Amino acid sequence: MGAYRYSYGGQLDRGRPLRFQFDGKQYSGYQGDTLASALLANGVQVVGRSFKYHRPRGVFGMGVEEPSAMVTLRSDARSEPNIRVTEVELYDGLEARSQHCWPGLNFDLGAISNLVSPLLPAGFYYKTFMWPATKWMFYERLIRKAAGFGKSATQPDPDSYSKTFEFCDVLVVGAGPAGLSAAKNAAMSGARVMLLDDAPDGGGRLRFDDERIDDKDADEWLNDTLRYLGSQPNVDVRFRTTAFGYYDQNMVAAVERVFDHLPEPDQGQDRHRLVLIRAKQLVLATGAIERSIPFGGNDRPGVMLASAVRGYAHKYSVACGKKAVVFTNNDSAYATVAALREVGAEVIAVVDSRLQSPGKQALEHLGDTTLMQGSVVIRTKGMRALQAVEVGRLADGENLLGNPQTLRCDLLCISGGWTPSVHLYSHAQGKLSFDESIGAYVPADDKSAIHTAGSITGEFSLEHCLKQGCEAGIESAKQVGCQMPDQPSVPSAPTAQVTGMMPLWLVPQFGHKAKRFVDIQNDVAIEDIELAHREGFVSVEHLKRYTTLGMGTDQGRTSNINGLANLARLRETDIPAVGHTTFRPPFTPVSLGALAGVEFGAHLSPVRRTPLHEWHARNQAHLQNSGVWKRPAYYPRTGESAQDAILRETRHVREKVGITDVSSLGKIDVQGRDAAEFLERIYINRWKSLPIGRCRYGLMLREDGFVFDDGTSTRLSENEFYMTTTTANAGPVLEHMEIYAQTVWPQLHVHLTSISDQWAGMALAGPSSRAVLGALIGEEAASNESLPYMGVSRTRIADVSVLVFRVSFSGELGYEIHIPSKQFELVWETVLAAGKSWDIAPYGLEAMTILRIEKGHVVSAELDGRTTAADLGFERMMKTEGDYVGRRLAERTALVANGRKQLVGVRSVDGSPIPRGAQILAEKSNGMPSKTSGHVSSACYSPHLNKEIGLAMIVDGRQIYGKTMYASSPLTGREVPVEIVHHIFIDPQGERVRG
Amino acid sequence: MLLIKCPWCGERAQIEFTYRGDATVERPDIEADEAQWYDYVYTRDNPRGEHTEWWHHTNGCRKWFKVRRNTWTHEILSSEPGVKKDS
Amino acid sequence: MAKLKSIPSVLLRECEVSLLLQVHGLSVASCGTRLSAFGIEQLPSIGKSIFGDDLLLMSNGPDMWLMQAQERELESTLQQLREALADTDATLTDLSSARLIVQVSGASSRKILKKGCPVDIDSLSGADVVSTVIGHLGVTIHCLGDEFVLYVLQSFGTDFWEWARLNSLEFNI
Amino acid sequence: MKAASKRYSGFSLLRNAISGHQRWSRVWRDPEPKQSYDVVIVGAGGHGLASAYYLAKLHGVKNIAVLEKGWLGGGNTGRNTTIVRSNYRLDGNANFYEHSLKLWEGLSQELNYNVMFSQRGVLNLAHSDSEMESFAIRGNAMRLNGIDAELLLPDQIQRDVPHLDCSQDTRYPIFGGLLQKRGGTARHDAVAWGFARGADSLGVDIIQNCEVTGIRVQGNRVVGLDTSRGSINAGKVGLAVAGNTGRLAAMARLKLPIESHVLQAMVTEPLKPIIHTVVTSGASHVYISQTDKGEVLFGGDLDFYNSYAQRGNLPRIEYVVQSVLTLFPCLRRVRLMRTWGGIMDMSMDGSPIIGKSPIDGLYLNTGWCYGGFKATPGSGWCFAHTIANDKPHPLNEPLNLERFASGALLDEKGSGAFAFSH
Ligand SMILES: Cc1cc2nc3c(=O)[nH]c(=O)nc-3n(C[C@H](O)[C@H](O)[C@H](O)COP(=O)(O)OP(=O)(O)OC[C@H]3O[C@@H](n4cnc5c(N)ncnc54)[C@H](O)[C@@H]3O)c2cc1C
Ligand SMILES: NC(=O)c1ccc[n+]([C@@H]2O[C@H](COP(=O)([O-])OP(=O)(O)OC[C@H]3O[C@@H](n4cnc5c(N)ncnc54)[C@H](O)[C@@H]3O)[C@@H](O)[C@H]2O)c1
Ligand SMILES: Cc1cc2nc3c(=O)[nH]c(=O)nc-3n(C[C@H](O)[C@H](O)[C@H](O)COP(=O)(O)O)c2cc1C
Ligand SMILES: [Zn+2]
Repeated sequence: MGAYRYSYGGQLDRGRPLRFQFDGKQYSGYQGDTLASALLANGVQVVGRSFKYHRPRGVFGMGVEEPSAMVTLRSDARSEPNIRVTEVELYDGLEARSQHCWPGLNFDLGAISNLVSPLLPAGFYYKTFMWPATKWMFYERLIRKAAGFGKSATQPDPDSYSKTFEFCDVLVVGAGPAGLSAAKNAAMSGARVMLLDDAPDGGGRLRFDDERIDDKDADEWLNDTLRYLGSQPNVDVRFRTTAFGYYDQNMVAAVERVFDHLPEPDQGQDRHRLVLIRAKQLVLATGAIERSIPFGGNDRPGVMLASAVRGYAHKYSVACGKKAVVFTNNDSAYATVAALREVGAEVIAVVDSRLQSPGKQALEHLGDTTLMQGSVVIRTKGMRALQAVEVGRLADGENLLGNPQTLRCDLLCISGGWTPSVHLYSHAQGKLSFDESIGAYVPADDKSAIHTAGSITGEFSLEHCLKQGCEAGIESAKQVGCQMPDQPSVPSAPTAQVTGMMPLWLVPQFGHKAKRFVDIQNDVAIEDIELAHREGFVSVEHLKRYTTLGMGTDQGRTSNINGLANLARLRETDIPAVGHTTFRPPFTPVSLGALAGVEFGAHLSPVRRTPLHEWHARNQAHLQNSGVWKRPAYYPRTGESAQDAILRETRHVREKVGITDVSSLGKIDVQGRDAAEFLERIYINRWKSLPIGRCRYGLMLREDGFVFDDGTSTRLSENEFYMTTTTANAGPVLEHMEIYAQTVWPQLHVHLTSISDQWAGMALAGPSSRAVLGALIGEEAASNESLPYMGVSRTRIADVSVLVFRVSFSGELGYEIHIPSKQFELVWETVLAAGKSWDIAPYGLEAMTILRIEKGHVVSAELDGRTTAADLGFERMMKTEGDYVGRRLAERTALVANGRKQLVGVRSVDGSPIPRGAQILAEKSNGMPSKTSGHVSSACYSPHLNKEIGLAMIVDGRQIYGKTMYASSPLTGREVPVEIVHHIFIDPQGERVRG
Repeated sequence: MLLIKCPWCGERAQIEFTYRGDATVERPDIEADEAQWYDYVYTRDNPRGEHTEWWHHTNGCRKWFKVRRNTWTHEILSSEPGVKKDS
Repeated sequence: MAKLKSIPSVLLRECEVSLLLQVHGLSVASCGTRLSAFGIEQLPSIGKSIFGDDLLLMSNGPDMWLMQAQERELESTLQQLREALADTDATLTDLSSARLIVQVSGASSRKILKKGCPVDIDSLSGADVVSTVIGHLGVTIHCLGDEFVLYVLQSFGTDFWEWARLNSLEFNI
Repeated sequence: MKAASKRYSGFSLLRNAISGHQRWSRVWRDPEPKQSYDVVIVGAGGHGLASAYYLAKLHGVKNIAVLEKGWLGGGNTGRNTTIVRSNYRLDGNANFYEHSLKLWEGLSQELNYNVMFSQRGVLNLAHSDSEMESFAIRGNAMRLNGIDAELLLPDQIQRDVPHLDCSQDTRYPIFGGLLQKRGGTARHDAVAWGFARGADSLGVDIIQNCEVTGIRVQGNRVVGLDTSRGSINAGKVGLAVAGNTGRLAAMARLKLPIESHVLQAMVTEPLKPIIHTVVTSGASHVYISQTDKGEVLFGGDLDFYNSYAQRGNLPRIEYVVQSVLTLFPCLRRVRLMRTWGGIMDMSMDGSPIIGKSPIDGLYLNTGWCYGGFKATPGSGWCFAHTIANDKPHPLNEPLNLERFASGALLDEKGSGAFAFSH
């Protein structure tokens, strides 16, 4: 299938043909193909367009290094932009589309930018688009039209993702020859081993090269080793799994692509899985990647990495061209000659920049193909795709000798040498050193828990890769205390005889000045690097950012080193002096879905629900977020608007009796011989004097002297307090108290336990609340004498042991009944039943808010972290002696000075509503900037007073009761005169709550 | 993800813990100068290198303890209980 | 890859207990044999558990234990314990309503826990107790061989089930 | 070289294209450090460079150096999410940041360098009634301070940001938002480069690869600096070293209310632009924009531990991504391309410090927390004024160091003296 597919060979399942579409056109391939191999087999040369100049781009590599053959895969909600065709396993019905071109791939109007490319050198946008000043937004719109490669889906992805935490003794990343021998040896020692590889099968380069191990075809060794590893219970092998980042303390993050090789995941299965692996020892055997050579027109479709061409031939039986030229500076590309021959292609010449002859094996591969030593490809020729190359002879490594020769070909296989994949090692802050012999950075040394093996170390012979793998496996097993059997498994391979690589960072130009690309994704050419250098962007980091070299989706895998080398050349220094840019996770791009797992959307963060959640829902409550909780806001009756319901509920409490769920309050059990002393130091007010069976309002500060939290706490027995906190601060208050109990005053005997989940609570409030309580626990027990204001009673309701507190947030006669949460609904229903005769009704947060504003109770809107106790009028609660948290810094000048904002009430003078979030002004602003005197923290319509009221924080507010100011809201264009009043609007003497 | 060593529970994932910063500052006596209190609450050595800091095993044993950690390499050097019980 | 069997490989079941207490400040010196009437002769070390007479004592931190019983009556047991521990440093807090308790069993029980817990689940064996997180929720895990009992805050119960639902689809529950 | 020939314009681009771009000159020189300077600024981030620029341009100071331990713009200036806004509630912050925003509005022309300041609007989402209420307080305060602000309802938001999930079926449904239309983004590198070019052309020596290793103080007066390239005498020294403030302060034996923390940011692969507004959400602490190259760029909270490593950990990345997908569910198949970190100078009240230090002649510019990029021109402007006059400008008067001791804090979040909580 496909004109470029050889009739036999390769590691394909020829019995399973697959159909796929590219840009709407039907093609076919085989099970085992990648999209790249299938496109190449079908002779598709142009696959995409480059970023800036929209130049045509074909397949260049064969794996993660691919810089430019990117497509949009799948469709609709599953469409995925920027997918490298080299990484896509073919499946039946696959759909791919070209991207970043309009109207189409072959005729792309964006290519105009190629014609005006002289006007668009690196960083051109910094120098222009500035006139007229107001027009940038217009230019920017045009620039954004040209931005980006593919399009994201616009619908939510139907697939699911998950995460798992794994632990092992030895983690091996990369299942090439080095990684496999490391894993095998570590496994033999009995250590818990994990082996990951990006590819769908193990083997690394062994799948693409023709190699021998232990005197047999390497495939045999490969299959034996995979079989062995697969059968060991202490080994976990995962393919299609990319280790994308190294994190502290040997944690490797990987993503397993469970179902990308099929059209869609099986029912219930996840598409990708984030695998977080904590490894005691890590072996990096991530291999090396071949790199490009900067010569004229090196971006033309038909120019490919020699290793990729070899791989397509060997694994997929695809000839990437019919007539090929190989251009190299090292021995490795010679194998491509043999590989191409195997699939029926003609190789007309090997152009080798070196003057020395290659090593023995290379010459064997060469056979009778013409070898042009000391020569280079100067430029490519062709229309869209390659038609010929011009070859010249190098005089001295820099200048050309004589006239170039043109060779007609449709494929150019290049090898500029190999660059080790040191990414993960570098994420681990591992130091790199420059190895002159291979012209690349390699790990400087192994770290205590990180070993490197194979071509990542710059050691490219199979023999050494295998050996290093064994050593790393044995060493890491030893480090975790596992015993190796007497006979480690050390496979052997023929000793390679190679001639050294010749650095070839730039090919001189001859006549025609075709662009010599460094980064073919972002269209960064040698002249851009020269311009950057000329303009002073001589640091590698400046070079990268000014030219965007290596900033594309491939992160410059095949190009960065060429950029560095050319910068070194221009700076007249060596590459190590220039340094390198920073390797950052992810190793290859990772789907956001995989990083998020199941925790997004409705599951972004956990929700706390009260034990009555279902009851509220059944009773039509409107549930809303309140911190981490879901709480009922109001309970609309049929035909009632939200506002109606809220006002009805408010009136109901003031006039009859209401009941509300306050289970979300923070509750802390404080026990121990020093519990009272401890509270004395946590709160600003006194606790030791509190009698058993009584509760008290308490206020606590942060150590910086500002108010932290408030709540009522109760002395249940001599050494036992039942503390409540605000809903939002339940966790922080407990942590705060723990730090003091454990580290500041450890000598105090006090034990703290969160009981927020143990106890649920309801507030029973309103003039009839005592009658309802009486019906539940007996009139005598509910009387003012037995249960006075701020009194507490332990009693039973519905045969459940409960706590009844005589406290009130609403300002009405009221009680809080706390009940073990599993019995809460039973007691709630019992109270409702008992209250029927008094027309009891539930009320929600909204009514509670109005009730508390009427009563002048403060909540987080007032306790906003900037208020002092005195700002709220609580200065008399503050003890004047002894230690308590926050006391000392509450005495600072700015906290006690005049001119602070104080809590007051505000009342609309003309009866119009007080705008929410209004600022307080002394004079009307009439829309002009004005100095504010404070702000309205909460406001509402008070049905009880039939007035528009609010609480406000106003500069020296307590001294200006009676004054009229303006509640100003430029956001809504409203400005309302308000009178400054005391913040308690109803029952200032507390007769209702005490009565 | 950091691997924090709780003196009681052993090495655990960072997501079980809450951080609280510099553990070398000591809470002064209540009668001490305001300047000392200012230092305690506000100023920090903030070193690049070894740093002693409070961590709380919030989703674990709920103990506060001190960790010595390198702020440059993130290497964890040691950890110890917050304060000995009998101090 | 083998075709997935259609039998569920994880079973999650809510457990009822009659009593769950947080105990602080027990010490060998002060408590010695005071708990022997409850069948508890020695205190488990941190991260371990022991069974007494219908009483399970799990250490979930230094100086901290969770005590659980299936049958014992709450209030009377609490009373007996209070008496037994009177004049010691120990304190008791009733948490019988505070936790959702879920038993996880089946061949894939470890697999599902690994999807949320950042601890080495494979290394847990019988009698181990570990407090950690599952998803974003705090959890105490009691390992009973291939079965696990999870203690999650009651108010996060619904969320826990939601987490479990999302993460168990692949096990075909 | 004549100033005119160095000017950038469409015309100069055309002229240079004809000569194959061979004639462009260096954007900044690479001078050797002199023995002595009147003013030395430590740190060639945006703030240091802007300070030098305004010192030379507005205050006539001649002999200025900016010392940089690495490459200019390589600190937080080169690694931030580039959001520019002035939507503050407290006067001390609002007036300062608004001044800065006004400078942004003319910056490309001022510098003759396109910093791509794009006023595409910054939208803060509210996820509850109480958040709407506090946005109203903030928005009203802004308006009364002469700053633009609008309160939007969900349907208006949905219209402006089409792919945002405005449904109820999410953890934090959107109740509305506070929009500052004049806010937006700028190209981070261009800001550093533009100020560097401007300062250089006014004679400022920008000395890269020159790490300050000591601060010399005689009596109570700063007299010079030790550097990796020798000693340098200085009449006045301004520190603008962001996350490294603690280390520099220690050289002068100062202990400051500053902690260094790592903050991460990340980009997806470049996509055709679909998000044209800067969207931020407090409930999940995330901020998102899409750059002019097409990457979706976002960041979130700190990693929450002191750090000098410019790299963070995965839990933060996971949570930030979860938050992004919560707001933009259509991005789940989009892929993350690169993540990185920066070292943040977190102050104890979340607001910056620009002003004098207890040592004569030593000035502090620090405490920028999440938001110092937007301050860049304003910070340089005020810092230059403070250094030149040995006295703060009224705009940075409230941003003094003494406020921590006195309690006159600028704590926008009200979260207290915990550097990481702001
Ligand atoms: C991930 C991230 C996202 C952010 N997002 C935003 C945002 O959206 N909007 C916003 O307004 N702000 C944001 N910020 C904050 C903003 O980036 C910074 O506050 C601002 O850029 C700081 O500028 P600077 O000039 O003070 O510091 P930097 O740019 O860090 O410059 C300080 C310089 O000092 C140098 N230096 C340090 N020590 C020495 C020494 N001993 N000798 C010589 N030189 C030294 C450093 O090398 C560095 O170049 C973000 C920050 C980060 C890290
Ligand atoms: N002749 C030459 O010049 C030359 C140069 C380089 C390599 N080679 C040959 O290549 C082989 C090198 O063996 P090796 O084992 O070192 O490397 P390899 O390239 O064979 O295997 C590396 C494996 O690691 C995987 N990998 C890389 N990064 C990964 C990540 N982050 N996550 C998951 N998987 C990842 C790759 O998919 C690959 O399968 C030898 O056969 C060697 O002779 C030859
Ligand atoms: C606004 C912005 C956009 C970025 N876009 C890209 C990008 O498109 N490609 C890329 O590789 N990196 C991008 N980066 C990240 C940089 O490559 C780099 O990681 C960052 O500046 C931090 O520097 P460092 O990684 O060298 O420490 C971007 C950074 C910023 C601040
Ligand atoms: Zn612990």
